Amino acid sequence: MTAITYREACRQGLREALIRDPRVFLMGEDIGRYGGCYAVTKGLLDEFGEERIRDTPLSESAYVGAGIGAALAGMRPIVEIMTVNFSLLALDQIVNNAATIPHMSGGQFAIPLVLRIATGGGRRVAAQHSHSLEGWYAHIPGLKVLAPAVVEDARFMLAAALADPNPVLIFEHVMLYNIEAELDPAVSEVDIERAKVRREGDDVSLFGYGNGLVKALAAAEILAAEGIAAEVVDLRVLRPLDTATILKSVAKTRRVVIVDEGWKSGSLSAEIGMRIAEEGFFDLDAPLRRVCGAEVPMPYAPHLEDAALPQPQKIAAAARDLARPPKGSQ
Amino acid sequence: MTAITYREACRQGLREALIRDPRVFLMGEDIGRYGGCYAVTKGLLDEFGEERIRDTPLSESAYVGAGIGAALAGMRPIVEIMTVNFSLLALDQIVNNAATIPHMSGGQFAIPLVLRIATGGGRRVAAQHSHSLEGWYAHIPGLKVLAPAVVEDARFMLAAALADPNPVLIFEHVMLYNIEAELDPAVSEVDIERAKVRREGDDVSLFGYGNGLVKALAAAEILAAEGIAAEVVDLRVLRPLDTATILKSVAKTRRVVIVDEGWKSGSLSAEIGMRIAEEGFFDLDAPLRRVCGAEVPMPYAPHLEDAALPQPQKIAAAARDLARPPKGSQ
Amino acid sequence: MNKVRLDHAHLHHLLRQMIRIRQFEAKCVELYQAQKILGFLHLYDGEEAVSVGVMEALRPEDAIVATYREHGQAIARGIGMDRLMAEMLGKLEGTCRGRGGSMHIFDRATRFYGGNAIVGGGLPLAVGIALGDKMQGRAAITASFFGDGAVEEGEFHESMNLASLWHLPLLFVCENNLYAMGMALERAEAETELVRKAAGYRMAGAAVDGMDVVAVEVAARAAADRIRGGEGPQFLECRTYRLRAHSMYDAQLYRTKEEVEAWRKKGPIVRFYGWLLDNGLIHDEEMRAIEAEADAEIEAAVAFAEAGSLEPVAELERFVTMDRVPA
Amino acid sequence: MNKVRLDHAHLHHLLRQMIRIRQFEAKCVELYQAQKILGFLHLYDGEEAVSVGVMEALRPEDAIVATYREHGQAIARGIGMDRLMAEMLGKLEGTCRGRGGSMHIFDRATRFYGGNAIVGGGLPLAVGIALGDKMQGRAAITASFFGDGAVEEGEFHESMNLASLWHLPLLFVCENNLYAMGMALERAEAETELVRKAAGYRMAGAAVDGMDVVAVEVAARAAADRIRGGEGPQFLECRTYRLRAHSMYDAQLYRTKEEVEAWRKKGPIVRFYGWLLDNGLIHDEEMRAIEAEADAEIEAAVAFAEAGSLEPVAELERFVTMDRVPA
Ligand SMILES: Cc1ncc(C[n+]2csc(CCOP(=O)(O)OP(=O)(O)O)c2C)c(N)n1
Ligand SMILES: Cc1ncc(C[n+]2csc(CCOP(=O)(O)OP(=O)(O)O)c2C)c(N)n1
Ligand SMILES: [Mg+2]
Ligand SMILES: [Mg+2]
Repeated sequence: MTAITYREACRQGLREALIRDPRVFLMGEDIGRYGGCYAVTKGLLDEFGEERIRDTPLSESAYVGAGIGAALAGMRPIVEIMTVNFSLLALDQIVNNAATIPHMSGGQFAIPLVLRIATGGGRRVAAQHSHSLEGWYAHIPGLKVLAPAVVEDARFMLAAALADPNPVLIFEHVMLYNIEAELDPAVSEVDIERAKVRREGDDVSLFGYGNGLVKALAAAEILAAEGIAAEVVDLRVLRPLDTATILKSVAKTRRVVIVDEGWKSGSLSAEIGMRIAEEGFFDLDAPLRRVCGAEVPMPYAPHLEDAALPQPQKIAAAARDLARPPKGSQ
Repeated sequence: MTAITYREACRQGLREALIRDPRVFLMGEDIGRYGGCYAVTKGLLDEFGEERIRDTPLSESAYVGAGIGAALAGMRPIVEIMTVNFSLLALDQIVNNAATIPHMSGGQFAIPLVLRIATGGGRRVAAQHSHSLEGWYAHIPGLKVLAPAVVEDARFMLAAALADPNPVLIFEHVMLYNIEAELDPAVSEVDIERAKVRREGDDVSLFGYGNGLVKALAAAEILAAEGIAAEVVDLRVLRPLDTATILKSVAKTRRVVIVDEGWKSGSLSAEIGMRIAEEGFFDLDAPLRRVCGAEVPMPYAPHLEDAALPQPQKIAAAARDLARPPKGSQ
Repeated sequence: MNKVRLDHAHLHHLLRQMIRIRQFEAKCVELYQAQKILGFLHLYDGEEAVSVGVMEALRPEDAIVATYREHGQAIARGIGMDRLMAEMLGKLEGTCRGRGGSMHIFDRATRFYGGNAIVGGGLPLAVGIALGDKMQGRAAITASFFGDGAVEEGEFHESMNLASLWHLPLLFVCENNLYAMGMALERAEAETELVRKAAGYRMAGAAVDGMDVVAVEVAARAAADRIRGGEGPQFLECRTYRLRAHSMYDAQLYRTKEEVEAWRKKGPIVRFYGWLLDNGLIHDEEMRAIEAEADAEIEAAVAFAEAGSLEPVAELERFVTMDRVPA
Repeated sequence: MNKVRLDHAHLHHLLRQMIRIRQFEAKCVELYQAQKILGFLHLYDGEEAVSVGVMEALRPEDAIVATYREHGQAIARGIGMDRLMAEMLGKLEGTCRGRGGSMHIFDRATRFYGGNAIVGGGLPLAVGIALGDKMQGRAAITASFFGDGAVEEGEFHESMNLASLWHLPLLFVCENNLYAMGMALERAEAETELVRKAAGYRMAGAAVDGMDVVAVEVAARAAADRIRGGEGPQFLECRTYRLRAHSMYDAQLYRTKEEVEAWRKKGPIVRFYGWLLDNGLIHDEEMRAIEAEADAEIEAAVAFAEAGSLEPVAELERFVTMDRVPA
């Protein structure tokens, strides 16, 4: 086993896809000559040439729409939107075309398109560059939404996404590109249907995805030191949500903390919580809790950005409250 | 008291605003010569002239951004986006500029902008013209989001929105324009802070907004005939949510049905439910329930569109289940 | 070179196509008034020469991206009236199982990629289809229809640039009918000679009298030939006029009756028919026969549609996500 | 007419402004390496003549909409280096309480409406500010800065049209530095002569050597005069070059060292200084003095910034919504 970075895992996935299927091509801003704004696509231009590694103008709507069109015409485009912040400019194409055409055409057309989108805060790049809008996309019927948080998923989710006949959005959290981990050589694929328990525990369930998952795991370490066994569930697939795995963990621990880097109100955490309140209500021993992004445009100053994002200590504190309610509370 | 339509109430609000404050002007597609695509602005061009009733090109991003700029320059623009479906094209301006500039400039600038946006399904106009995306906007810090469901709010929310120094989005549901009601001449303003109980009841709380509120009221009638007293709460202000009023009703009825025409997963209904699960958990006697839009691009065929939207019978059924649980359940 | 045949059969074919569209839509108005067609209904009355002329330049392997005012585009492309009418009536037998309605006609067999109800929203799709075809070595071209209003949208700009930059086999067909809903072109565009827009992208452009079906066909064939000859995308402005309301809800406060009447006299059918008559290329009875044939076709289509079924509600969520890519 | 004064004081002023910007940024690089400045840092090295020249044409009542590469724009506009540096360091004493950082400089006193990090995102704002000023009868004009990359975005197209259509007092300042990150202009734009874009909107346009500060000032004054004279918006393409990496993360794989070196020789400061020397308009010691003055100013700014405080975390949510519109 050799350790590779999340970035390298993404790149390997892309290379493999390009080698395997001549219909696959990459399109996006600065993915070619520049080498990718997070260096994920570095080297691919040299290997595969300009036809298949297409640098685009700064025209998010047009090139995302072009990806949809190319998928309609039989290609298997992998379109990179540099960051989720700029995806707002392409939202009409994603919501009104990619997500509707298969259904509204009565099933005549599929759109086998993969969109890779960097997301998340933490890089000190302030209010217009730090959005976590995965939850928004997870609201749209017709899309599938993935959030690889571990190197294995970064490596293998792409192939599963390409095999899927639907538009699949893969959100790569910018703080994860440098993480390193071993890849089990025995594993050569992952599913894109199920959430995954990343750590077992009986006392409280921590749900998270992307960088939130990493923080939840750190919180579980803190809690373990205090004798609280947290179960950590990686949501991974944000649409469609794997409610069964969520409910199973709830039934086991009866206490829930949901971690979401997005702005709290209306974030994906709300949907997770609501599903539990609808379908797992009688399993609960305590109110639901969540640790989310503060509801502010992200400030540049590091101490403020840190305060605006969920942190392991905050997650651990919320879990601790549930697992060991302070005396006098119910 | 004389009955007026919701449309006329909106128009009266606009006229009053234009008369009261010379800084107010209207901008949007077809609001002038055409008379407004839902005839809301009809007659205003003749009365106020082209300077103040500005027809715009089909350039949603530019004219919404121009509204933000004009607000920065001291005007009080009321910008109409013809429908929420087209607002996707302006989302970058709304999310990255209107919602961020006051905070990110350290409070140097306010953006006293009102955006009027028609929303909702029910008009047989299919997948690209039937979105209910109010919940999305309610996710964005820096915005205020209103949803007038009754003629009184249609008439008076605008003035309150204009008095607010922040970008305020007013979502007018397309199925409401023709509803008619009396306007109490004693009322000359409404607040834009609090949800409102539209019907009192002890057995179950129905939460809704926009056309969902109208349907919840219809459901309450059905339930009343069966001896179930539903309390109907008009959420009205979707951001910031009035949690206190919501929790008060929950404490009273201990049973909750949330109505939302948006696609269920990740809709505003999830946030309402989650807040109850967080803060009103011990008040609940039953799992939370919601009746939402089906998770499909809206079909044209009327029977399918009707099936895709919440209907009073479905709402009543959900409430009935909670108020009178079938034997054998908990 | 892909010349226009001015023989009798072809001229009659052009006339027939325009009449089929016109009469199909006249029937749609009736059905709308009878509340059998619901929602939005955007009529093409006055603009028939554009679709009919352009489609003559296209081949079966070519692709079309249409607008919400696309009955004409669909009929001229050869989609059967029966399935079209069933779609208008929301029937399972329609092109899209009744899910799309008037604004969203899709047809795989003729590479008709919709019916798009977002102004300008089809343009990026067209760029992608052209790109996909090109990358796969297909000889096909893509024709993207859009209105003068779409030119105001950012997506027009981005798509023009991308198509030109990448030298895509794409025909931009601007249906300039002088209005976008109630917005007159000169109130919406700083540059009202839309054909001049092409220069900003180093794209070749031409403007044609969109009320003259032969002129449109000639211009479209010339443009298509250039594309097929490897000269890159072409912009074709078709100058036309919408003789009816924007949709069924429009009180037309923004233009005078006189203006409309003046244009009606220049309508593509009346004009072409007059020209054919003047040149002894048609007889009154032939015209009568064409109309009768169209009526019969439409009656049959209505009967087919009326006899159609409704998609079961249980299938509401089918195809929200697909199980496979249709072959 | 708003002539350029070519007197000694003015020429020295232009040089001083460019040097202030250059040295301020050199210090920023140091602070970045010391991890006192974080996030993105986009340097203006090579482009100083653009902001310096354009700002000379503006008056205090005019408005500016800037980009994320806006240190030069901010300094040339007259925002104090102390508050700028404090902002770069994330301090409460910064222009935006340390919330904006390098990419989001705002300053009410000088009508500096940000620092916008969405490419093209400032253009619609600028349209609105110009509109608002015009509606209120102010004599002000708005200058909107943007890069060659922004021209590719739909928002450019929509904003150009709106400004021209409504005849707004708006100066479009295109900083064409030939690259958008790693994307060379000719790989991104079908029409690389960006000044020609203006014609598509019937807008007057001019291109100027953006490495020549006097030429920029002359062109900007001419454009500003035309706007003030009621001739409507103007497009000014300033041809320049970014001598450094796009941001601090850029390995510059997309261009050669030779290309950069060749441009460095044409840099706006070296060139202007050379010209001043050749014409006996400056002495070496004067130059030395200007540099020393700038260094002193920058040292003071750094000291101010370092001594600054952090915004209390308790104030994190302050101004997410405003209590009132600042007067
Ligand atoms: C993005 C967007 N904005 C607004 C609308 C509402 N709308 C529907 S059709 C139309 C006019 C379009 O005009 P044009 O492109 O000239 O086409 P025409 O209707 O004249 O054929 C408008 C504004 C829309 N569908 N999409
Ligand atoms: C809408 C959008 N897309 C992509 C980016 C990422 N990005 C930041 S700067 C930049 C290059 C912009 O180039 P240009 O407009 O020429 O300005 P320059 O950096 O050369 O000054 C890109 C692609 C962004 N900030 N916004
Ligand atoms: Mg038109
Ligand atoms: Mg550039």
